[in-house]
Amino acid sequence: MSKIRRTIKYESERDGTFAEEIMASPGCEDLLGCFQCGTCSGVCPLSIYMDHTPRQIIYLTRQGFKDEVLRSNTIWLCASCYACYVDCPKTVHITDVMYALKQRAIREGLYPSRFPIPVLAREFYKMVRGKGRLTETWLVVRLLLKTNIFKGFGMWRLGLGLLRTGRFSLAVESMKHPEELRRILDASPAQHGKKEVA
Amino acid sequence: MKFSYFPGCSLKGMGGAYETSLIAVMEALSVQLEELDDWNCCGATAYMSVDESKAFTLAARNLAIAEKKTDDLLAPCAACFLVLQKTQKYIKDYPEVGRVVRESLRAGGYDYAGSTRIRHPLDVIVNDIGLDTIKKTVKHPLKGLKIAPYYGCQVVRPYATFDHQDYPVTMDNLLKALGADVVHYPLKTKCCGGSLTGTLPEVGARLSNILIREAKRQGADLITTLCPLCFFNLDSYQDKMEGPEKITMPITYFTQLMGLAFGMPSSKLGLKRHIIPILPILKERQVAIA
Amino acid sequence: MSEQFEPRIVAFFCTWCTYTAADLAGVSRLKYAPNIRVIRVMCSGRIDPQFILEAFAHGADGVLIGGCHPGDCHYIEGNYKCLRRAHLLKRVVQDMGIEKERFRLEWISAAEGDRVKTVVNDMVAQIKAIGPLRLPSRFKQWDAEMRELEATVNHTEEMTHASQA
Amino acid sequence: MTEKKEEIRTGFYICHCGHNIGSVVDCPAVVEYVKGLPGIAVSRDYKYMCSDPGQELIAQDIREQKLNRIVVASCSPLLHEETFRKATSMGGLNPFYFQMVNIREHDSWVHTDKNAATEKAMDMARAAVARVRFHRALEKKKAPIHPDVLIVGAGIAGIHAALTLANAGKKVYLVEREPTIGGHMAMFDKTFPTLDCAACILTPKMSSVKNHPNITMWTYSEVTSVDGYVGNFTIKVRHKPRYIIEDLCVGCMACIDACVFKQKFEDEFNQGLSKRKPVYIPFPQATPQVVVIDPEQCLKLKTGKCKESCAEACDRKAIDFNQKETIEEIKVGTVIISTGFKSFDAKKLPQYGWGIYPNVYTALEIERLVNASGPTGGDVVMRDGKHPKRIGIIHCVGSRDESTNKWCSRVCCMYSLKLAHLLHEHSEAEIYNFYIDMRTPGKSYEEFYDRLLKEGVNFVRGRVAEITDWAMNKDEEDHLVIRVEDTLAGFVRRIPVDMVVLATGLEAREDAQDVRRLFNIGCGGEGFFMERHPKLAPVDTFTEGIFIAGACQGPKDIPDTVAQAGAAAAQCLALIDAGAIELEPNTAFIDEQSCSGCKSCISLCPYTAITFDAVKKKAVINEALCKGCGTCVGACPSSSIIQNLYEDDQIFTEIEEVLAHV
Amino acid sequence: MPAKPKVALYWCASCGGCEESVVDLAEDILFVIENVDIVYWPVAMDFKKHDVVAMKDGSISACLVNGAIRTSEQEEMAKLLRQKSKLLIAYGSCAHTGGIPSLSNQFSREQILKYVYEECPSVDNPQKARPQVRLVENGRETTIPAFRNVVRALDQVVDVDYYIPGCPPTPKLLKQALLAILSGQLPEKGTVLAPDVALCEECPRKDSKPIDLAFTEFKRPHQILIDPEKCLLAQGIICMGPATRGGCEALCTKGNMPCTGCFGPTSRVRDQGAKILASICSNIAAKDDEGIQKTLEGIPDPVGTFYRYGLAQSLLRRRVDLGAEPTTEAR
Repeated sequence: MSKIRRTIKYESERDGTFAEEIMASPGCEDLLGCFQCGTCSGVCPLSIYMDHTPRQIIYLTRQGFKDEVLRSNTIWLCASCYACYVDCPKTVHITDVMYALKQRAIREGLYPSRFPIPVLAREFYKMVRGKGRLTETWLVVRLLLKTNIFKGFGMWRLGLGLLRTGRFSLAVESMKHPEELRRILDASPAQHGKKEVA
Repeated sequence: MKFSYFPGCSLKGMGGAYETSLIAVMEALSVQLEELDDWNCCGATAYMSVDESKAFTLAARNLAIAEKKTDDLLAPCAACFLVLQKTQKYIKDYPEVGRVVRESLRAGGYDYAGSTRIRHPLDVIVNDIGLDTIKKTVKHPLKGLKIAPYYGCQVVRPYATFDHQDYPVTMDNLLKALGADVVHYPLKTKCCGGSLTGTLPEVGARLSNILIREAKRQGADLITTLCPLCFFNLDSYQDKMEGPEKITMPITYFTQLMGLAFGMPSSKLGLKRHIIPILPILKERQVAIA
Repeated sequence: MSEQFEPRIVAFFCTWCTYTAADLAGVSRLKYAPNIRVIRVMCSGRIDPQFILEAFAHGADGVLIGGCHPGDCHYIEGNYKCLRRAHLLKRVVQDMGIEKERFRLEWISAAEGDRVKTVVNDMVAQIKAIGPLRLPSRFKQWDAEMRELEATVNHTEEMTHASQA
Repeated sequence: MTEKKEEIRTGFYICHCGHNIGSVVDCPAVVEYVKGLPGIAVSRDYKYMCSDPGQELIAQDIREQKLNRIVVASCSPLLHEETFRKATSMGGLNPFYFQMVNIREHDSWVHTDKNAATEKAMDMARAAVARVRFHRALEKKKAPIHPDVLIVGAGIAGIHAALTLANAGKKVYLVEREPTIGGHMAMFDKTFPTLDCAACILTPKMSSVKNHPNITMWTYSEVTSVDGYVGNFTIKVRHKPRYIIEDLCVGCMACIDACVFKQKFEDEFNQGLSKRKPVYIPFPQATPQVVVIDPEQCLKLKTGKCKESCAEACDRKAIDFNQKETIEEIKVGTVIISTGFKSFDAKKLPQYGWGIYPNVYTALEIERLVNASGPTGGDVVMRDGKHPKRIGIIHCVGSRDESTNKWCSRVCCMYSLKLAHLLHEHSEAEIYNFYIDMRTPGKSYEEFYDRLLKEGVNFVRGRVAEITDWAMNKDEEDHLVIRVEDTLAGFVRRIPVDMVVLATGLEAREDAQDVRRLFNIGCGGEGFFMERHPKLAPVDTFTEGIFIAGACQGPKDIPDTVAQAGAAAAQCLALIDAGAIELEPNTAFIDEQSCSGCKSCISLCPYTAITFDAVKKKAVINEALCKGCGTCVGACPSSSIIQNLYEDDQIFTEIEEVLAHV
Repeated sequence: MPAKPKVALYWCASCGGCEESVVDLAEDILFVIENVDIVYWPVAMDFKKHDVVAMKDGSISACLVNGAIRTSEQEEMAKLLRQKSKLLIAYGSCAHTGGIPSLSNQFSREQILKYVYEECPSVDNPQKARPQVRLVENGRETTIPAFRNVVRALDQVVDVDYYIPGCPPTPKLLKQALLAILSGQLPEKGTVLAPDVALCEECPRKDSKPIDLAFTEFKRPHQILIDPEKCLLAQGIICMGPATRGGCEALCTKGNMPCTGCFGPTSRVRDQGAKILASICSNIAAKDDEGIQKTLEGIPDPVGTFYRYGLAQSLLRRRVDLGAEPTTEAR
């Protein structure tokens, strides 16, 4: 039998400005309109894996339970399929809220470090910054190096299949002038004045 | 008809068959595609997870290049299509986003007014070129081939307006025009797992598997897609499929099927670049292959 | 100027649609910028182009006309007459050096309380961005040149007749 | 233009409206400010100016302080202008020496910055004080009220209003577009919460309408034009040909039996769940009991070739294939519009599968399906011929949704409970209700919910994500699967069912905009007709003499509809019995001396109130026809037209003064 | 026999037509000379400013000033004549409402000087010399009047008693005005001495004007062959008649040309241009933006058309984004 846990929440555990901060991100302004119908969770293909359903995440955000929200696996399981976004009867752009929460979690260093999804996001981010384009194969390799997802992942078989069909190329894709892109990206202010992650 | 063409990283990588077949089909329909000069990655879903203003700036650089050429911009990859549209919309709707993006672009000597029209080839083929022209171009109708039309998520929603977001029919109509049988496919806009197949395969691959299993249940011979990531997910993880009986389900791009129906040689359509081979089912259904 | 520029906007609203919409905005407790002064007319067709020029000449930084949507006029077609005048008046006003943002015609139905808020806030923001018009002070500034004469030529007291403006 | 210059003595009153104004606008400061304006004799604030003592204050000041102009700064003139004009005349002054300043709706309620709001109040007060100097004494005109009433739409609202008026001895024209009166209520099976049968309570009223000597009932007819104004409307009504001579037909239905067609056309009354012939009676108790022929379907009318067995079968020779539409003109003094609602089109939400999966039904379809006189005689048998063992009822379909309709349709919770009960009663199936919030505010409504809970109906709190036929396991094979987050449990559920019922919401009819234009009334953003005031004038419109009742004003259930119909009838009666109505004197007139006869104004008047006097060569305004829009005034190139209450000088002064900042 | 009333005439920024119009009195000029003493009329008689300065204040019974006020000299003379005259009368459109010269209120002083002294195709001025208000050369000082930023109507500079409108006023109006002055039967101060009804009243084409104009296009007089009988507006030609004070006896429309508005508005109107705009636009047939815009393309220059004689007295007076440059400093 698992340990009995005390679940009461005190007002002091709430972050009074959290909802407002999230709502400041583009697309998130209707957050407070949510009337908890659960459509988002119902249409979400991944809600069945989430520790909090999307509806609960919206509610917890609104109530300022920042820690619960940012430590939740929900935001990292969101695959950006936008099903909740289009079906929400109150035009809460849930996908955008998830993005805002992901950014916030990365900034606060709250994501699980060996959890591969945020790592992928960061590796992707760095690769594009460097070359201007993405080479999928190298992204996978980097991802493998950073996490320990070898086990239970028959990557070698897939790799062979891709090689056979001529889709596994180790040539690095790049723009002609990635330095120009870097210049533009550097001109763009890092979010909320925080240091750039990459 | 002429378009600026934004291939995106996937079509230059694992989605090569999509690019090959798209270019071949568009040529057959006398649509000129001109690849955007020194384009960069759209940022996909990953960039937005890290920094949203840089993500918008990244995508907007492509839009700015396209705007100078004044042609509409064709983006075949679902993720690119969505990200470019989203970027354009948010630059317009959120003045602060627009200001930051424009300011950053200026560092590269770009100016972006926001007028680029971003189109998906499916929309262009069905709504601009029209099914009548398609029907006329068909040489070998795909008779007897039962197809599950799979749209995935990011082409039909949330910003595209050319079809219903939960119940699209554009590709159904196109496939019918090619002579194929379209099966009832209630999962046509469900998520394939996206990048989760790579990061959390037990979660991501399961979604792809559900899609394949249901297509089989509905009697489909193959699934057709319009997104390189969907294609990859559906095609690559079938050996991981759980369940009592082993199912294999060939996956194609819709442009490959168009090419087949137009009588193009399989070499021009990248038909060999599938993990689940596609030729056997075509032979079985007696689809003529040039 | 130490104080922030607060535009003065004169609005002419028709009773049936836009004035009612502004009432609805009130009943709904929507909050918008306090810079407008509404003058009620029965129909946007009553709005004489002179009113707009008069408002500018007396210090308005912007003039807003609100009427019923095309086809919805309580008096059948008054709003079309307003629209036709507004088209040419816009040109006149711009030819006379008044920025186009300062003169705006909006169709706002009685149900669109939120639109009153959006339009007013938007207009206030736009005019804040281009700055004050304040014609009376410009008139004064122009007429200051007539004082040059007083400074250079001898004259008696009763000779000075103030100009009209 | 006044002959002798009178001394202006203005009284200014500012209302605190409790805290509504007073908490944002500094009323005492405005009072002090106004004291310094020219012509002010009295400047006061008061807690509630519209109260009796507030009004008396004005009247008393006029008498004692010899005031000759009054300005009140309070709420919207659309609310209380009449009140204060009355107070002005109570004091012995012409009521039009009054001007109102709207510092509530246009100021205290919409601004938060107290200084800015107070400054705005001062500006507007200054403008009104200056404007009122130019006011003149005016007389209100009276328009007589024609005693006949037109009622458009004969659902329960129109029927109830018609009977109320007719019983009061007034002549009523009741116009209905469909071949029968009765509206939606006639389609319902039972009514909540009492579960009495809709037909049992409606049909007696329908036959009373038919037989009432004071009611002219025109079915299959539509209003095509409306002219005139309160008290004096001229209405044109188009009678569509039913190809039956109504006076001869007795409803024996011999013609229907004789028609060469098999039943093959969709029966609208049964929501397409059954078929009918081209010649038909909508339902057994249809009123009038007269058949109608659909010209789009009838072989004779479409092709001219038919053996006309129907005409042969009619021994009263009531069938007339040569009937043409006719237009009838009537005069009425007042109008009630009761055109009802439209059910949300479930096709717009393909994720709920209506039109895709045969066993998905709308609520209205179920009303017919469970109805003893419906297509199956009340047997709950599905389109695939099976009887359902498990049924899901989805609430809020096309309601409370920004992408379809934002509003709550008010009746769906209750009718869903009713249908849950009826379906269970008829089929013994297990019932699931999926709801977002359960809304049962009405007499005995909550008790009905309680009853259903105890009857064992499953209630799942969650808005259904989709209804689909893909199966995850054996249980789900060959079923419809409802996917929903059970928000109370906090996880997603998949529930296989046999039948789905969509509780579609209520929306405005497609042609509401046309009707609105026809009668010159307003529609809210949702498309329902707009009442003059949401609380104080719920059945009035912005056009005098035209009233609204029932679901055309917004979603409502039968009790509320009937109550509103009674209210609208009472409003008509009040006007008719008063015999005449006072009109706002804001008409325009031409200053004959100044008019050059340029004719610019003549065609601008939509009411043809302006004509050209060929002898004097000047334009003339017929004040009886003028409605006071002022368009001609705005357009007169030599400013020779004057509009009462909106004179050039009054408006110019207002403009100058709102801008004359301190 | 009492002394004859003294009359003065003066000419400011105008074309000279008003002066001509006095001569147009023809034989009636004799009546004038018989009944009044002309004490100052620079165009016809040799008086100088110092002669006027020497007169007693208020000693001139009536002074007719024509022309708008553009220069410091005109300003000075207006003030001087005001001081010396019992009645100051604005004579003609320019003095009355600013006239044609006030159309230049659409341009800045610098734009005008630059054009006139540098850019005008007929000018040869390689040094780009400009007139100087004050020039000292060889110890001698020369001054010329300062060129103001704004063109003004007479009453925007000095108090005016009466107005005689027109470009130029008709002899009939002048004669009526003189008779009124001589007889002392004058209306309220500030009155325009012409009928207060718009021109259509006396236009011979009035009867041919249709009740429903429904404009679909506008044309300029040179673009069509004008029907000499029919109302000009009915032919799509902008005629200012409906918004212009009558009294000219419809000279232009009788001459097959549209009224251009020289008599100014009627007394109840504050802005003549706005009112003709209101009247004409209201009668456009189109209801949609595009159609309305297309119809209005026929009015390429609304300011020049509607304010041809009255920009100085219009509500906006002058292009509002123009500043005020110093005018008396040497450049």
